[in-house]
Amino acid sequence: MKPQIVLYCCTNSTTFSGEDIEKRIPGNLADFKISRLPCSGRTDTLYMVRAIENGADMVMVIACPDGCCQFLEGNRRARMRVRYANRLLAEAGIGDDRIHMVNVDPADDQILTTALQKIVVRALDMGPWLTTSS
Amino acid sequence: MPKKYHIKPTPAAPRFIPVGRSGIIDWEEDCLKCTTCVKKRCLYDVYKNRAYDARTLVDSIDYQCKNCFSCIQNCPRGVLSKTINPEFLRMGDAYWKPDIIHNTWFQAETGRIPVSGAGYRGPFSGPGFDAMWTDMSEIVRPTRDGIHGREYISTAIDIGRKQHHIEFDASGAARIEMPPLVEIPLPVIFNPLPFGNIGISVTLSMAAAARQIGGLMYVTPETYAPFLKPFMSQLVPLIPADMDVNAPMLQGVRMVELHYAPDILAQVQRLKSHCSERVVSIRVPLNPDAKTITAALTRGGVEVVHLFADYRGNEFVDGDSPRFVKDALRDVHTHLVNECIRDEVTLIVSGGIALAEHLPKAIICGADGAAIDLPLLIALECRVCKRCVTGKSCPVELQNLDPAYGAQRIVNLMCSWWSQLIELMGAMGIRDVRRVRGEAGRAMFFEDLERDTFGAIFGGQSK
Amino acid sequence: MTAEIKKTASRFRHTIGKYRVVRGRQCKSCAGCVVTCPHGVHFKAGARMGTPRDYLCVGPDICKQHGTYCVEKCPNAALSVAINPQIKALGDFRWTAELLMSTWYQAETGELPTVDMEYRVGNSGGGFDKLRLKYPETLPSEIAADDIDTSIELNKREDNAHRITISLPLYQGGMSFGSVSDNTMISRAKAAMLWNTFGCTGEGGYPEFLYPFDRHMITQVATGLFGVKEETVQRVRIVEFKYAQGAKPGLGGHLLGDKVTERVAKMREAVRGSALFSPFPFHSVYSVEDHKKHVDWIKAMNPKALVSVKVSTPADVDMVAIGSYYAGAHIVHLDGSYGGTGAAPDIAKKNIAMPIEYAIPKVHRFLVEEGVRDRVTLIASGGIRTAHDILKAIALGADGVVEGTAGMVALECTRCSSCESGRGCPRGIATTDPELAEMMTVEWGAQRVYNLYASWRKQIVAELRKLGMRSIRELVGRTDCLRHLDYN
Amino acid sequence: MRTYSKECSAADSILASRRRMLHEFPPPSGVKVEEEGGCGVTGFACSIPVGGKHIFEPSKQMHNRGNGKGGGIAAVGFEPEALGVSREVLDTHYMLQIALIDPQDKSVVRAVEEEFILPYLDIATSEMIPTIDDYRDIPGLDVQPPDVMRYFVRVKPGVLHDFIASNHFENLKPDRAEDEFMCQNAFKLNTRFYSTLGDKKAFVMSHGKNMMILKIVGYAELVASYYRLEDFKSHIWIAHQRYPTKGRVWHPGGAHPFSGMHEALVHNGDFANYHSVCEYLKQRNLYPLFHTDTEASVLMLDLLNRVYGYPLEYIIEALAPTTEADFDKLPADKQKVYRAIQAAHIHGSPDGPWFFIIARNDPYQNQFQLIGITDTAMLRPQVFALQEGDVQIGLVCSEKQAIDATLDSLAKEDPRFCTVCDKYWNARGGSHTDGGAFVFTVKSENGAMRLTCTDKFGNIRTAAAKDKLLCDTTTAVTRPPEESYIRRELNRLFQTSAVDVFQYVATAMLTWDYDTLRWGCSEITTIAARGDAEKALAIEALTLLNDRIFDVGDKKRAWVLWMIRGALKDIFAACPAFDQPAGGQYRYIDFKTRKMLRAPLNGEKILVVYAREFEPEGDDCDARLLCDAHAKGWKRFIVYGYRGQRFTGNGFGPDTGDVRIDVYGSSGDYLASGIDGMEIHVHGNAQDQLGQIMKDGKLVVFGDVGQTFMYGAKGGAVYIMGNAAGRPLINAVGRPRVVINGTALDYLAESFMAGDPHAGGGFVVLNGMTFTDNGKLMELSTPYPGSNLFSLASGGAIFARDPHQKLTEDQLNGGEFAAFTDADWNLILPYLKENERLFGISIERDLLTVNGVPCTPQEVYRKVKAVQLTVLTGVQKKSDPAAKTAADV
Repeated sequence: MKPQIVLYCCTNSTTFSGEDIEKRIPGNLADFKISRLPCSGRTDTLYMVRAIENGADMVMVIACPDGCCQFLEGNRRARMRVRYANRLLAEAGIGDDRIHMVNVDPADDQILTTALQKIVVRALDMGPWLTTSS
Repeated sequence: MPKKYHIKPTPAAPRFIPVGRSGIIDWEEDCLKCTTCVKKRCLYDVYKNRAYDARTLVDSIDYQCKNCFSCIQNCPRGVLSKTINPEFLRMGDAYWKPDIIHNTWFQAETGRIPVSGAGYRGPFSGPGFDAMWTDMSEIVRPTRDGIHGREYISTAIDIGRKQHHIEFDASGAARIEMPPLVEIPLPVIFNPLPFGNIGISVTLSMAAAARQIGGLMYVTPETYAPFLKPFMSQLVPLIPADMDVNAPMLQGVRMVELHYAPDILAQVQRLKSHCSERVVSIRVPLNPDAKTITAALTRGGVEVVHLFADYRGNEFVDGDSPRFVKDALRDVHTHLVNECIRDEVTLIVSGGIALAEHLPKAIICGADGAAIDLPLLIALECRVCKRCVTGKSCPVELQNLDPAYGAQRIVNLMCSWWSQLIELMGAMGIRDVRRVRGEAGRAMFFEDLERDTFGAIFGGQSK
Repeated sequence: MTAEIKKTASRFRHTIGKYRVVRGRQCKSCAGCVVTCPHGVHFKAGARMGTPRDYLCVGPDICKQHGTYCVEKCPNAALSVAINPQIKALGDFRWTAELLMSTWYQAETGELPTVDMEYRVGNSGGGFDKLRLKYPETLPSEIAADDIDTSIELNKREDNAHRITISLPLYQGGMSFGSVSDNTMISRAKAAMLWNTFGCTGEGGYPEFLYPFDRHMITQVATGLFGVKEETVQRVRIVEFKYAQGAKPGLGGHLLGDKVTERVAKMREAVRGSALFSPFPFHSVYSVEDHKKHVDWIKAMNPKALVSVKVSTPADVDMVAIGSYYAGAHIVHLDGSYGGTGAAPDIAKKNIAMPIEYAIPKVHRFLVEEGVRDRVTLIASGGIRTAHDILKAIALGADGVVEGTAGMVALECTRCSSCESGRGCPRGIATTDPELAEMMTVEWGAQRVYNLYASWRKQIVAELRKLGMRSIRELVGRTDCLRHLDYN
Repeated sequence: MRTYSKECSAADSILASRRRMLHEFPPPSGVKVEEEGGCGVTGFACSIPVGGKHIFEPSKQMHNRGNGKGGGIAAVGFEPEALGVSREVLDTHYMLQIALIDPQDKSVVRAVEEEFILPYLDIATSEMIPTIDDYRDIPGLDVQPPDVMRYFVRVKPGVLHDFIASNHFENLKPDRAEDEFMCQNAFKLNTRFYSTLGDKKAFVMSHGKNMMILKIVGYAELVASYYRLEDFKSHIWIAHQRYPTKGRVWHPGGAHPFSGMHEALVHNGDFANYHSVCEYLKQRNLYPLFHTDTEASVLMLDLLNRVYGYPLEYIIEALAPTTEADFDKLPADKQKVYRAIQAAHIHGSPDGPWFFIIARNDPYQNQFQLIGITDTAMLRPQVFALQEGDVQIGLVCSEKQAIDATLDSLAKEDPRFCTVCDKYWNARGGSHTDGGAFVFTVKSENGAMRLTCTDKFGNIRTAAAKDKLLCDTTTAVTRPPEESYIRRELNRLFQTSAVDVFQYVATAMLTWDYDTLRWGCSEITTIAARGDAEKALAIEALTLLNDRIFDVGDKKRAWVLWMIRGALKDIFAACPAFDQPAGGQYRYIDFKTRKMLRAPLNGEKILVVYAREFEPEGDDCDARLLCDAHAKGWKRFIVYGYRGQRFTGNGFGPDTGDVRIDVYGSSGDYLASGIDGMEIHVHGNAQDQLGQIMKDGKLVVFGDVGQTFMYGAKGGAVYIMGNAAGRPLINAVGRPRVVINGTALDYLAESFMAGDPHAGGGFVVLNGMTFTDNGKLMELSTPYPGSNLFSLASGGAIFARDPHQKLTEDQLNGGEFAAFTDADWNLILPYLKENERLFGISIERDLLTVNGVPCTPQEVYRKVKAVQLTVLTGVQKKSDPAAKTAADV
């Protein structure tokens, strides 16, 4: 069973596709589900938690660099919500590191690849949070 | 003569939350918790009804929002913002645009004509079918009032060979037996799908819908299976020319279609001698040779020629400037008229027919009827993501479709197309769709209008 | 209300602007930005700073030039400015976000926006959006703004009917009772009266609240003949036959049963709750000789009335126009296929009949060739959005235009196009829901429309001066005052 | 498999020869844009040849259907003497008439003759058609008509032989081949001298045998004046007033009629599919050169008739296919043939409004024919009429007043013609009943020319008057033997009531001869002159005699009406004008004295208006005079002598409950439109657009009504003695309450929105009855023959007298049958009672009696009520992105 990873991705930050992930993370180590958002600020704490609740092992929010959000503070808010969601998960005993966030930089493509690699490694590390997961 | 034709729509709500145009962003942290929250006052209750579908990762608010900006503008702290939903923009491709997909979903769900206020919102003109307008009648002759059956407008066509004229004997009876005709009440045939034909439910949905609207559906040997037996009179087997005449898929059908091949007339002869009451059609690719091929086939006695373009409506030609189906088709039609044989053969066209208006436009350009494919798939909630082409899972799980539900969605779409066909014909003042065929006098083409108007004023060639 | 421009702010808390200004938590309410910004974006609300009026923001580029960039000057780095992402969701090809916002601005202030926004053309890629005014190569001699005449004559037949001159080269399109709120109707009528031009009842009858505006109302006779009585035809100075409308050329319409409220039913002399239909054609007019008879009928009821024939733009629109002239019409009103305010099938709006930009010169040319151009008033509508559209329409050959959607936008319509979904217009314009209709007062609405017309008139005057013309009448058919971006 | 090559039929060889011809004379490339316009058409066929002056008056009547920019006439069936040829030449030679557009350019004649006549044709005789000297002497003629050369010709035998040989016409009879030669020669001539030249010089007006066409830029009747046809006699005349939408016209090439082979066709309408009809023709090597749909029509007709050899019935079917319920009612074998015709010819059949009048010579059957064909939706107005007798005449026109004008004109010259026809009717387009077409055939029977009328299917239509006594009106009125008795009775009954006078005369009618009736009428006129009371009573009695249908014995009803109407006219005309001494309640006014109009004085009450000389519309029309009179205080009006004047009762404004207008003669369109309270009685048939937007009041029509009667009406009580044409009560709202005793053509109460009849809404009672010639009521074969009843209606109800359950669900579209309740009966009963009072149609004896057996209302009447279509109520699901809404915001 491969880790299930949900990516909430601000369209303005990057426009990568499923195929793109294959290239960045060779080996088909995890299943990715991508949800594109008009802004990372659209991510709601509840939805991140719901994603976990519905079987995702990891969630990652991909946002614009600091100061580059078209809604000016969407990425800042997203980071707050990620922190809060992790806290909720921790309280539920699922751990406080299942939701990641990365501010990608169009000038530095490596940041995203690194972040993706990191989350896959972390997912494999932690294993599924649902022990009865099918 | 058919009874007054009618298609009955029944609302069929989508199984999956459709991808919406809007993207609402809500900074709840700043909320003042006003007693009269703008969200509660939403005219369309989108906040009340919003739901998140974890399976598709879509929030229904994006689909329900009507873009009135009231909440955005009235929230005291401005915690709400909105922009375009990127998922929406990513749907489809350069031809099958998100708006087309959206429009088709609405029709498949409701069976109704899309209606909106505040004028037209689109570009001035565009490529393909968007470079023509249909005509209307006023004052010098009346429009015809066909909508909701107020006045009967016939949308039926005859498929088959037509007589130039009939020889009558002294008693007034025809001297010879007439060639067979297949009459369909709506000038639409369901074409094999270019992709997305996953599992039998899609095929069954189409076949059941074809039966409900009294239409026809092509079936290939690959998709034919015994479960289609109850639908034989709806089926048009699309077969290799040398197929065994006793093959089960040919039994009980009213029409068959063969892929064009140089020796095709002999094969047609073989099929006709086996069953002369069955109409035989030839599927010919639209390309610069199509007009001479069609003329030759017509002279050879062929009953129906199906001219097909690719699914974006382009003819099959090497090089980077293929003609669009409307232009290639007009060329074939005009050639046959000049050869004095147009009325003898039935022309079906397919490729790029995406919206209801494309149907009358294709008919004006010279087709008797059209075959459609992708709109049927989109009616079944397809998002034209083409994941199935590479064997990936379908986001709307077409493999699990209930055929009865699928059929209703397609019937709804056809109902809406039928109504829209009648609207356009009514505006033209024409009461029989067969009289729309080739009626280029009741259409306006962008190039002509531009040349006659701005060309005349500003001179020279446009840049 | 007097006939003057008054600033009339949005009814909504936040006006949507081109830029988005955000005040961060770092703000210490020092109010330095209030001084810095010359456009009034920042203001103090009590002890604290108010949410920025960012629709007034002219953007970083201009401010940086003038040294009035609040972001740079904020001691606490609490401010940020960027292009407003919301406007991506606003507008469309014909009415771009900038066009909507600049029209709102004009309705609010009676002036052109100070913000760098497109206020002349949309982004449809053809027609008016590809046309530009062309000025004489030698500078025309200076004409004082006061000497410029923007009025047009509506009766050129020199018959026994009324002589009517309107002060602007425009009057208003019909919007029916029951399709827009009473306040919307009155607001528009009032603005029309103040500008000495005309409003129109639409086809839904002649409500009593419009009686005070009789001298400035056109009453419409449409295919449904709803609410049309001798008494209403005799009440007005102009009667308009609506043969077709651009939004749905050649199609009729129907008012759903549940929209037929007690009041609507009374006005249309129908019964509450039963659906109402307009046929596609006038069933009494199947030919041009029937049409003449039809015009004669109006004259039989009201011999002094001007008869306007509103038609759509079929391929033979020139024949339709000349036929209307010979039938006795004073005004031929061409309604192009891209306009309209009412609910209409998308397929009709997009596909049936030709855009007005083609129809005007076609008809104008034909009337000139027939030698009757100066005996009939040619009015164009269907996609007239801006003062520049008016000028272009006239240069193409119209005498004047009819305005519909722009006036709605002045009332803060966002063109969300779901005019009657659910309870009706969320902006309180095209609705009969009493609560929604309450969103707008007549005073406010009339002033907004008045302001927009005022701004348009100023632009028309300014452009005529640049063209060296003293009267808008000089511009009619002057295609040499236009250039097209696609042609050399 | 059928292959393309098949046995070569005559049709195929003709079409093939055309192809070769086109090679030599290529038609102009590209399909030109059609020239548009409207018009009025009229025509008549007569068993005796009559002069061209009789097409003059009806043409003039239709001035307001044309604009003087194109007019034409055609005539078929001449007397050889008038043309200076022998009978043999007239019958066997082609009358080739060539228009020379510029009469000054004499070189054209020579060129035409040298190129197209002398080499191929033997000329029996030729002449320039005589004209008056200077066209400017004719008022209204602004453009000089063309000179027309007429040649009586045959194809030279050698030329014909070669033509047959080179075109493989062996399977064609030689005279058919000769026809084809003439056709091709005309096409070539027109191509050469008309359509391909820079300036148009000449064209063939017509070339059939014993028929001709003449056309000009101007009103049609001026053709007769200019070419001096007033006394030129012919069996069939047709005329066309053109209303080209475009104003500037300098030659009559585009005017009607257009010529086929031996036929001339005029057309009122405008094809919606002109381009594809042209493509259809093009595939048969036929090319219109004048760019009108009329020319396309006649090419189509000639193709189906002469090339394909179809019988007339099939030609009509190919042009106007039978559809909907009408198709289902055809016999099975006919359905099979029609189905085949439709499949083959649908692309050539015109859509949109059209109405053809065709005059043709059929030399192969030695007959002349006048044919009227209407489109399947009857979008153009049309009236047919027939008069039997010693001389017979069949007429077909756009408007009834053109028929009246023709008869008036004929009767003035020849007393055998009566000004009233025996029968008037409309055709029902594309129907199974008459096929939407009627044919008047003039043919020699036992040495005398007789006229017969048949419908599309060949069924003969006669007027029962056929066997009735003839009337000679040229003799002086003589006193009947029972003079004193009658005089006494009349004087006695004038002391009681008008109804008594009416009943006496109506009963006596059975025994009176024409002469006695004439005397009786003059007697009544004399009594009327005694005083206002007698005058009122006489008018009422004569009006009843005019309105009611009763047995007139062995006399012709038409002559009886002529006499009664004459008496009424005399009484009206005897009322004092304003410049005459005061005298009682009545005042007379006409066009000449219209300026003397003043307010009523000294008990003056009734204004008698002679409408004849008034304009049909505009500032000088009688309708305007009525408004002025009303403004001055007049309330009661009698208007007579109508010849189609429009807008009667319009413009009075609201609240006219105290006004009454009685209308006599051929009243016009829009009568009673918009009335709000007044009462109008129309004593005769009425025209189109009656009661449009009528708000309140009462309208009674003692006859039929035309198209779109009560369109958009809001209320009022209306009684129609006869039939309504198409689309009665479309879009009516409010509370109109209507009794139609006959039926309607189609689309009755389309989009009817008149609420709940039991809560103040409206309804229509459709009785489906007709009067026999002897005044008895008879059920029609169905109360409603149309395919569309109550389409998309959302309110109101129809109460149809349908004891045999002839109406079917199929006819309803938006309506449903509902139980006819006692409440329904109580609702309509007062209206039926008034109906009985007005028309003498008894509820008990006529309406509630079926096959002689008294029935209950429930057994006789059926109710159709609106059904709420869910798609129209607006009840929608929440998620709908948009909902269809107001007709117009």
